[in-house]
Amino acid sequence: MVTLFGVFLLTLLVITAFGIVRAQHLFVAVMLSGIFSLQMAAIFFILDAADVALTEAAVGAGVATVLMLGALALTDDRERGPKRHRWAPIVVVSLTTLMVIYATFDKPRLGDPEAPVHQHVAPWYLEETPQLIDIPNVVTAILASFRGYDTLGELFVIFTAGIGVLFLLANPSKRGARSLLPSAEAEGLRHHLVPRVVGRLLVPFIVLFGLYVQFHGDYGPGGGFQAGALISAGFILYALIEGEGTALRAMSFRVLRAMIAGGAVLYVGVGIAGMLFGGNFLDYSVLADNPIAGQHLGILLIEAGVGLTVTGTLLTVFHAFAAREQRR
Amino acid sequence: MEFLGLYNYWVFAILLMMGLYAVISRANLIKKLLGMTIFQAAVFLLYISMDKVDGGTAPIIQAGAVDQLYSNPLPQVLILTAIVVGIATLSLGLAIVVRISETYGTIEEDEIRKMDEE
Amino acid sequence: MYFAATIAILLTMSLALARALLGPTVFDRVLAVNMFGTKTVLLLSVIAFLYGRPDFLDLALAYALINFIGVLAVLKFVQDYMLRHQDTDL
Amino acid sequence: MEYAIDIASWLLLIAGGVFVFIGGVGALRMPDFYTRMHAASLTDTLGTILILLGIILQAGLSLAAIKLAAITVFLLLTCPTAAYALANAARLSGLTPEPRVSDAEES
Repeated sequence: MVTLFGVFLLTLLVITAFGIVRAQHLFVAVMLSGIFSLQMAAIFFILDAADVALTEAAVGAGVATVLMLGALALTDDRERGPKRHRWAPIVVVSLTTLMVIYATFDKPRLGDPEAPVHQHVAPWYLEETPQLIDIPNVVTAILASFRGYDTLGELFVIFTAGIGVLFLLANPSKRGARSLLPSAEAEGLRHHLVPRVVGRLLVPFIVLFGLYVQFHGDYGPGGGFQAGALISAGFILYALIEGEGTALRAMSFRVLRAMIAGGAVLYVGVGIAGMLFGGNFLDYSVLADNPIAGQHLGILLIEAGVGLTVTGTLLTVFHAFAAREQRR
Repeated sequence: MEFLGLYNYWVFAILLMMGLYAVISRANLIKKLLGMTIFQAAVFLLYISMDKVDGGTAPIIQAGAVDQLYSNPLPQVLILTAIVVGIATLSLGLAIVVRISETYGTIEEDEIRKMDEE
Repeated sequence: MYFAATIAILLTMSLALARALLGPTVFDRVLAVNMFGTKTVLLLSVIAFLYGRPDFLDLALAYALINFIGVLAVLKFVQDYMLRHQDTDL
Repeated sequence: MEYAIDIASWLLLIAGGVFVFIGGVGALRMPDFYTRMHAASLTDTLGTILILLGIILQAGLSLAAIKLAAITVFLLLTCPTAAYALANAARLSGLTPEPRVSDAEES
């Protein structure tokens, strides 16, 4: 029965994607991609991937829509250009779709316990995590400990993207005459009483929940990536209701840059500390008296580093877009 | 229900190609980026579909549960990080589009190309 | 009985999606996104119980907390848009 | 006692499902944007409370019940706020609450 729910949601997903591709108005396309992200989160949850669903929820609901709208405000919200019917892309895409669907007939069906993907290292991770690391959430164990190198790489991709956005947007634009707009824009939604009251009430709860997700990641769905997205959503809410200036006074660019760099340094530092104590790079077992306590300490520090960098990057990106908007 | 066992993969194929279509056939740069996110989402769906095990549950080990099956944690780890990396790269792409729009005054690919040729 | 509630939620989701695709104004689509968000919170809560893993309610909680940020961003976008192009409609 | 709680929670779940569905139909069928928003946001709130109460009765006294109560409270706060922001945005952009406006411009 739940499988049927999944099938239903997947069908809705295809319809939504069709809507996104067809929409001429980019604002509409962005709204539809919000729905797309909600559906993805529900499908991930139905497919037993709670951690992934939480990530999609935190990123899709809080950050993605806001960033896309920020970019639309800086560019253009309509798709222009002549509507040509180009047949070549449609033919190519249809043929490729058929080929990929033909290829799927060799795949094991959904949920097959005998599928090759379940035979390789996955059972080992599931069996050894209670002995070697002793935390309930196997996803966090793999993310932070078994495959710590991977996560380090991903973290540096995020780091680089944040730096890139700063390079691209932090300097004033060529046409950057100071705007003549009334100050209402700079103040955000200050004069709207209802969002302001509710928002001020909720910001602490969102940040608190983000911290819970950060530090409860060993026991339930959560970890640094989700927590970073949630906490930055909280600060983005603050910036929306109180205006950019107030938000930047609360957490300035300098602090955000320190967070981006500090998270990455913390991650690498934990790895090097492992080497100094006589283990391998990113081997946490040597960090404390017994290997399991060392693993716990290492995972805690690593997740904290991830959380810092992700929060810093997402907030920097948001502020970079918003500040450029005001400069126009 | 046997015939629905591959439905996830068919949806993956269709989404993948819809994303590709938006990237190759639309001239608008933001639309291309949206197509890229659809493409990405299709890949996420492929990975997460592979982690499901019949009768299993999410890989967070329950205290006291004996012989409980768990879904495969490895694809989840890969996709979890990929989602956040996806939003980071998307924002980088948007930043580039913003700069293009400021320099050329448009975000339509063919108009930009025309300006470059002049 | 969870199934009945889930089916109602799923049907409502498809209705909201229809509204999002039909429009006609852009705000209808924002409304649909918001409806869809609330329905997702409900769906995630019900399915967490259906699966017998109520510790996964964190997800529904996350959506309940941050789903309205998108709509606030829309309000700010429209506000700035109207200041900038006072003559044109969105 | 067990049965009473079960029956109460099933009734709440079904009633919630019905309200949610009615809200969906209203959002699809009403003639213009403001009436659609009215239909969606009101029934949303009631249906949400009913469904979540139904699940709380099933959960009993546990951490899950507290989380569900938190979800209910937060939804009660955020749903009307979102509705306010949306109506405000529509009003700002010049959409007036007359039945004819909605089909005036296809965007």
